[in-house]
Amino acid sequence: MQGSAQPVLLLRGIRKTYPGVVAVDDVDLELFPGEIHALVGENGAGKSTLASIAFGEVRPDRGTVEARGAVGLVHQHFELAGRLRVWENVLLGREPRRGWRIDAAAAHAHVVALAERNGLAIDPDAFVDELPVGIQQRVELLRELDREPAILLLDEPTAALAPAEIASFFATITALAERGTAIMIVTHKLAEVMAYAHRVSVMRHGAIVERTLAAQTSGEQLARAMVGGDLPPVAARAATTHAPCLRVADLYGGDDERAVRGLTFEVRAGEIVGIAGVEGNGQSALADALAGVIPYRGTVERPPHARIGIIPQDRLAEALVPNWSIVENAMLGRQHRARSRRGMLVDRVHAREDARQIVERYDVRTPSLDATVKHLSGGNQQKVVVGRALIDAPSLIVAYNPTRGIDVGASALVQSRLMQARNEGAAVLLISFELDEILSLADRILVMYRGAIVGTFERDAVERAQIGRLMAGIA
Amino acid sequence: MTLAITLIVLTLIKATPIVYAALGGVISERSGVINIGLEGMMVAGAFFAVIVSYATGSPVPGLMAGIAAGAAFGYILALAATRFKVDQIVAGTGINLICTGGAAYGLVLLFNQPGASVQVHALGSDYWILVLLAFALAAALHVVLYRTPWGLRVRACGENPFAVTSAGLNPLLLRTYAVVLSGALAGLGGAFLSIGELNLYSEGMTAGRGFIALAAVIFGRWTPLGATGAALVFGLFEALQFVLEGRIAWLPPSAMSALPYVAALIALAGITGRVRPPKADGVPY
Amino acid sequence: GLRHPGPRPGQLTLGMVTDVGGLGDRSFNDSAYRGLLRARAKLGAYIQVLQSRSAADYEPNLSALTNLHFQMIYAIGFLMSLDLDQIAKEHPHQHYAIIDAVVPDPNVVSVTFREQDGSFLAGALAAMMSKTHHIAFLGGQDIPLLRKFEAGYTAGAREIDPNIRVDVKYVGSFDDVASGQELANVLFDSGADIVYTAAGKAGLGAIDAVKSRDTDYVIGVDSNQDALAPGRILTSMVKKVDVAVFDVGRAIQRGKPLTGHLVLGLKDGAIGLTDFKYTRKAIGPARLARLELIRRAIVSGKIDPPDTRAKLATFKPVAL
Amino acid sequence: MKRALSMLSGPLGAILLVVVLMSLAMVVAGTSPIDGFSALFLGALGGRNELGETLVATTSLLFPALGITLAFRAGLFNIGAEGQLLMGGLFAGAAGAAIALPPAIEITLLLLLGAVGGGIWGGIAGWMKARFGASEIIATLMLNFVAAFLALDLVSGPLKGPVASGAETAWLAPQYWLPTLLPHTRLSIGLVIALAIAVVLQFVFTRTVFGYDLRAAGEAPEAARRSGIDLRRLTWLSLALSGAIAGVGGAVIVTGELHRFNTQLSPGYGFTAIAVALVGDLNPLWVCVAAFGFGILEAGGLAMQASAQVPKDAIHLIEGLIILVLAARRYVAARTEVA
Ligand SMILES: Nc1ncnc2c1ncn2[C@@H]1O[C@H](COP(=O)(O)OP(=O)(O)OP(=O)(O)O)[C@@H](O)[C@H]1O
Ligand SMILES: Nc1ncnc2c1ncn2[C@@H]1O[C@H](COP(=O)(O)OP(=O)(O)OP(=O)(O)O)[C@@H](O)[C@H]1O
Ligand SMILES: [Mg+2]
Ligand SMILES: [Mg+2]
Repeated sequence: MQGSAQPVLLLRGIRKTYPGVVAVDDVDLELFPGEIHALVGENGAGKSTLASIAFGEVRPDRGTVEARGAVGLVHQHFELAGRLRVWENVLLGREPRRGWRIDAAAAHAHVVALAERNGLAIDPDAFVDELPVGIQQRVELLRELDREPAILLLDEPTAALAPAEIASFFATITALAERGTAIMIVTHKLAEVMAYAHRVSVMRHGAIVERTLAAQTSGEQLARAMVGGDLPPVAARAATTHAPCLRVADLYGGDDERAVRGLTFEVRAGEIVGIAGVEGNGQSALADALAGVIPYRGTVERPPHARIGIIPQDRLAEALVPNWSIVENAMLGRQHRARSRRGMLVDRVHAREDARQIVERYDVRTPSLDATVKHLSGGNQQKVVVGRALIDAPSLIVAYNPTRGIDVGASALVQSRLMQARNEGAAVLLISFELDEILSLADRILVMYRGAIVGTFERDAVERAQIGRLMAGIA
Repeated sequence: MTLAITLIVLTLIKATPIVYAALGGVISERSGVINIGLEGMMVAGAFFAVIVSYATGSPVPGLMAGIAAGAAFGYILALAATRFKVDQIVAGTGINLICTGGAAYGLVLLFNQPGASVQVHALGSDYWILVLLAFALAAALHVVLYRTPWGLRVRACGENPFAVTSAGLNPLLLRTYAVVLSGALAGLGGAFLSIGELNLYSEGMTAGRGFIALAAVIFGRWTPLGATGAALVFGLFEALQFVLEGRIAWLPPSAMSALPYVAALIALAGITGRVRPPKADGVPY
Repeated sequence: GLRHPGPRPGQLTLGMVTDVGGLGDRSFNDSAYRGLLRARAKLGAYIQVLQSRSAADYEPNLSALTNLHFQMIYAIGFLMSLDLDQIAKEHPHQHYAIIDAVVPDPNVVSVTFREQDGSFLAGALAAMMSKTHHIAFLGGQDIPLLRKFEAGYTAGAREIDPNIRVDVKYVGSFDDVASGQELANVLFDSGADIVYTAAGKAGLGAIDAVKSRDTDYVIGVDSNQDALAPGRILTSMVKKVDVAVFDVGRAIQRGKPLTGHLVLGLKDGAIGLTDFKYTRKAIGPARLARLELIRRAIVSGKIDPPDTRAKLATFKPVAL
Repeated sequence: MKRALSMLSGPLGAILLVVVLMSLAMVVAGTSPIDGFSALFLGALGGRNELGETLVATTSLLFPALGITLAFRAGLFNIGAEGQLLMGGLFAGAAGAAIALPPAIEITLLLLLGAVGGGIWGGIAGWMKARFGASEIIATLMLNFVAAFLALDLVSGPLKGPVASGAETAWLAPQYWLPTLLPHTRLSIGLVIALAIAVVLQFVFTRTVFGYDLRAAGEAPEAARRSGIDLRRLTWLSLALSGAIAGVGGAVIVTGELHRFNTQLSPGYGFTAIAVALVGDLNPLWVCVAAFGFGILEAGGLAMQASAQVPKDAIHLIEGLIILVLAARRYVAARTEVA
C-alpha cells in the first residue's frame, strides 16, 4: 500500500548511546501513510529509544528525523496526570470551551463518544490514579487517538489489554491506517504482528537486523530473528506432592469498584494456580491483600515461616527504587532476610552476588550491575523484579503478570523458571491477563469475575471457550 | 467598637498578607514547583514597595513595584527550576537569603541606616481595597484553576509534566507563568505589609509569614479556597492573641504568642487522612 | 588579627558591641551609636561597632575588641552583663562600660537610667490630656527594664487622676512593627486615647496607628520621635544613652575614666521629655506649668517614682 | 568559549561569579571590594582566633545540617531544626545549671540530654505524621515557634538563673564546659563530635540495613512499604533521630560556647543549615565541606560588618547567591558535556 506514496516519517542514520550501551545503532527507517509497521525485538534492543527519538523527546547523537505532520506517542510507561479525571487527560491542550471556560459537559460527551467509537470502555469522570494499570493504558491511547496525529507511534500499547480489547483496539488502528495515518507499533506479541501489521522491522542490539512484509514471514521466523536462534523450551512439568501451602477463605477487601468479595481458594505446594480474568475484577485487591499492604477481612493462611516471592503489577511504582542500582534493588524486600545482612549491616558481598545471579539467569541486558534501574529498558526492569522474587527459592510465589513487557525469548525463560520453582515444591499463584500464559503454566485455573471465583478448571479438563465466557460474565 | 468587631477586623487584616502569599503558593505548587521562596518574595515586595513609594512620593507605584519585585524573584525561581533544573528547595532557600540579605544591604545603601527605612507614603485607609481584593482573588483563582483550560494545564503540569508534553504543550512555559504569578502574589502580600498596614520597611517585618503561607497551602490541600480558609484561621489566632493579651493573667505572656502555632498543630493532628501534594510537586522536568 | 585602616597613634579608640537588636533598633543601640558618632566628630575618636546576631556572639565580640586594645569598650544592653563581667575580670586593666545593667567590677562603668522619672512625667501629661480617663502603655517584652517604664507611667497618671484607667499590653517583641500597630489600634479602639510605647521598632507601629486618628495621641520613647507624626505624638520620653556614651568617652580622653555605677535621671538631664515642638499649643500653658511643678518635685526628691510593680502598688500620690 | 564555560562550571568558577556580583554591590555601596573581601577572608581565616570562630560557626551549622540530611534522606522535610536545636540547648542548659556530677559524666549527660530534647521535638512531629498523617513540614515549622515561646517562658520564669539579666539560665560551672579544641579560641571538641556524627551517618546510610530502609523510604515509599518496611515506625524514628542530632548541636552551643542557655543562642542556624544540607547534596561528608564554607561566610561576615558599614544580615545575600550559582553550575556542567 505504500506504493508510490512519500514517507511521512523518515529516520536517517540515527545513533544514540548511553554510558556503556549503544541504544540505537545507525538506524534508517521510514513510515508511509496508511501502513501499520511493527517494530519488534528483544528487551533492550532499542525500540523505545527509537520511538522517543522519532517523537522528538530524545535527541539522537547523530542522524536526522524528518516528520511530515504531527507525531503522537503512546509511552511504554505511560505519562498521565494521575489526579486528574480521564476526560481531562484525554482532552488536555484541546479542551472544548464555552467562552473562556472549559465546557465540561461537551468534554465528557466527547470522550464517551470517542471511547465508544474505539471500543475502549471508560468512565470519563474517573480519576486516573484510581484506575488499574491496564485501564490507564486506555486513557493514554484515547488521548492519542483523539489527537489523530499523522504519525502515531505506539510503544507496547497492548501489553496491558485483554484479548477482546486487543481485537477492538486493532480494529481502531486499522481504521486509522485506512484513513491515512502512518502507524508504528512496538510489541512483543508476535501473533498481533502477524494478524495486523503490514511491515515488520526486527531490532537487535540497537540495529535493525531484518525488514520484511508481514505476509512473507511467520511468528517463529520472527522470534528466531529476534533472539538470533531458537526459543528456549519451557521446562517440563514434573510430578510433585501437594502439601497445603496457601489457604484463602472468605476474603473481602479493596476499594468498592475493584474489590474482592468473598474469595475462597487454596494453593498447594508444587502447583501453579492461575487466576484468569479481565483486569479490574478484583485481582489487584487479591494481590495487595496477599502482600499485606491493604486491610482485608477473612482468612489468609500460609505456613509460619514461608518465604514469599512477590511480583507486583507495577514494576516502577511498587517493586523498584528507580534511582538505585541493580545491586541495591536486588535486595529490596529481602533486606531483612538472613542472607542479606550481617547483623545490622548490609551484606554487600551477597547483595552483589545475588544481583549478578539475577542478571545472568534472567538475561538482564545492562552495561553493569551498578547501572541505575530507571535507565534499563522496561522489559529488563521486569526481569530484575522477577529474578529477585524467585532468587531465595520461595515456598510461595505470587506473580502478577510476570511477563508483562518481556520479549518472547525471555518470557519463555521466566515461564520456565516459574515451572522449575513449582517442580521444586513452591506454591505459585499466577495472576495473568494472558489466557495463553495461564493455560500453558497452570495446574488449576480459577476464573475471577467481579471479585469472586466463578469457575474452577483442572489442567486436564480445560474448556477455553467456557473460560472466556466466564471471564466476560456471560456464562 | 465592640470586641467582636475588633476581632473580625483584625482577623481580616492579619490574614490578608498570608492569603496573598498562600495563593501564590497554591498556584506555584499546582504547577509542580515548590515555592520555599515565598518569604523572600514577600520581603522583596515589601522592600521595593517602600523604595518606590519613597522615590515617587505615592503609594500606588510602590504597590506596582512590590508586585513586580515579587514577580521578578518568581521569575528567578522559575528559571532556576525549569531552565537550570536546580533543586527547587535549594533555589527557594537561596532566594530567601538573597532577599533578606539584599534588603538589609539596601537599607544601608539607600537610607544610610540599618534596621528600618524612613516612613513613606502609604495607602492609608485605602488598604481595605487590598483586603477585599485578596479574597476576590482567591475566588478568581479557584475558578481559573478548576474551570479554565489554563488552570487545567497548570494542574496537569503539577501532576505530570510529561503528560503535558505528550499533549503537545510546553510544561516549562506553564510552570514559568505560574511561578511568576506566584511571586507577584507574594510580592503583593509583602507590599500590603509595608505600605498597606504600615508605612515603612523594617527588617524582619514579614516575620515568617511566607512560611506560614506555605503551611496554609498544605492545610488548604493545595486549593485556593482551602488555603484562604487556612490563612483566615492563622489570622484569627493572631488577632485573638492581641485581643486577649493582658486579659488572661494566669497565662505566661509568651504562651499567648504561641497560641496560633499550637492551635495549628492541634488542627493538624485533627485533620484525618493524608494530605497529598500534587504528584510532580518539586519534580524537575 | 584584623587588618583595617586602624587608629592613628594617640587617637582615642572607642569600641562598641551591640546586643541582638543591632543597629537600626530605633532604641538604645541606635542612640548609643549616635553618641559614638558624636565622639568621632567632637573628640576625634576612632570608633568601631560589632553587631551581635545571637547571644553566642557577645563574648567573641567583646573579646575581639579587647584584643585590639580599645581604650573604652561599650557593651550595649543588659543582655551582655554576665559576659562582660567575665571578660572584665580577665582583663583588669581594660576599661569597659555597660548600658542598662550593673556589672560590679572596678574597671567597668555601669550606666543605668531612671526611666521611671521620665515615664512618670509622661504619665502625668497623659492623664492631664486624656478626655476618656483611660490611657494605655504598650511595652516590647515583659521584662524588668520595661516595668520601670510601666510603673513610672502608671504612677504619674495616678498622681493627676487617681481613678484613671491604665491598660498595659506587651507586644512580645521589639521588632514586630505590624503587631505593635495592631495592639495600639486595639488599645485605642477600647477607649484609651493616649498610648505610651516602649517597644523599640515595634513602637513605630503604634506611631503609624495614631496617624489616622484625630483625637488620640502616642507618647514616643528613647529618642525624640515627635517629628515622626507631627502633632500626634504628644511628646517622647528621651533617654540620652548617647550623652552617656559620649561622656564616658570624653572622661577617658581626659585621663579620668569614670567608674562605678552611674544612675542618670531627670536631674542629670539624661532623662526627660521633649520640647513639645508640635503639641505645645494643644497642651496649653496651664498643663505645662503643672508638669514643670512635678518635674521639680522629682528633681528635688519630693516625688520618688516607683520602678517596679510592687512599689507601684504602694505608691501614694503626693499632693503638690 | 567552551573552555571558558567549563572553567565556569567548576566550583571555583561559581565562587568567582559570586565574587564578581558582590564586588559590583560593594562598588555601588562605595566600598572597595578589595577591602570588603579581605575583611571577609581575613576575618574568617586570617589568624588562629579567626579560624577558631569560623570553625565554631561550622560546628553550629553542622549539627542541624546533619540532622536535616538524615530526615531528607528518609523523604521527610524537616524544617524544624531551629526549634530542635533550641530544645536541645534548653535541656542541656537547665540540667547543667541544676546538676552536679563528675565533669566527664556530667558533660556526656548534658550532650545526651540535648539529644533527648531535640529528639522529643523532632519525634513529636514524627509521631504526628505517623499517627495522623500530618504534614511534617507544617508540624516541624510550627514546633519552631512553640519551642521559642516555651523556652522564653521557662527561662523568664522557673529556669531563670539567679543573677541572669536576660532570659537565660544560670551559668554552668567551668568544669562542665566542653573542652577546648584549639587553645585560646572558643572552638570546643563539639567540632569533633559533629564530624564523628557525619562519619557515622555516612556509614549508616551506606552500610546498614536501617540506612537502606531509610533511603528506600525516601526514594520510593510505595516500593519500600511493599518491601516490608514499617513506614510509620521509620517516620517517627527518622524525625526523632534528626531532631536528636540537631539537639546535640544545641547542647554543644550551651556547653561549649555560651556556657548557659539563652533563648537567643542561635541566629537562625537551623534555617541556614537547610541550605548547608542541600548544598552538601545530602551526603554527610559533603555536608561537612559545605558547613565549613558557610562557616567562613558567617564568621567573615561578622568581621566584614565591622570594617565596612555592612549590616550583619547582608551576609545572607552572599550565601543566597552562592547557593543559586553552585546549584546552577551542575546545569552548566551538563551542558558543556553535551556541547
Ligand atoms: N536514559 C537512559 N540512560 C541510560 N541508558 C538507557 C536510557 N534509556 C535507555 N537506555 C538503554 O538503552 C538500551 C535500549 O533501551 P530501550 O528502552 O530502547 O529498549 P527496548 O527495546 O524498548 O526494550 P523493552 O522491550 O524492554 O522495552 C537499553 O540497554 C537501556 O538500558
Ligand atoms: N473506571 C473504568 N473505566 C473504564 N473501564 C473500567 C473502569 N473500571 C473498570 N473498568 C473495566 O470494566 C470492566 C468491568 O470492571 P469493573 O471494575 O466494573 O468490574 P467489577 O468490579 O467486577 O464491577 P463493579 O465495579 O460493578 O462491581 C472491566 O473490563 C474493567 O477493566
Ligand atoms: Mg521499551
Ligand atoms: Mg471490580
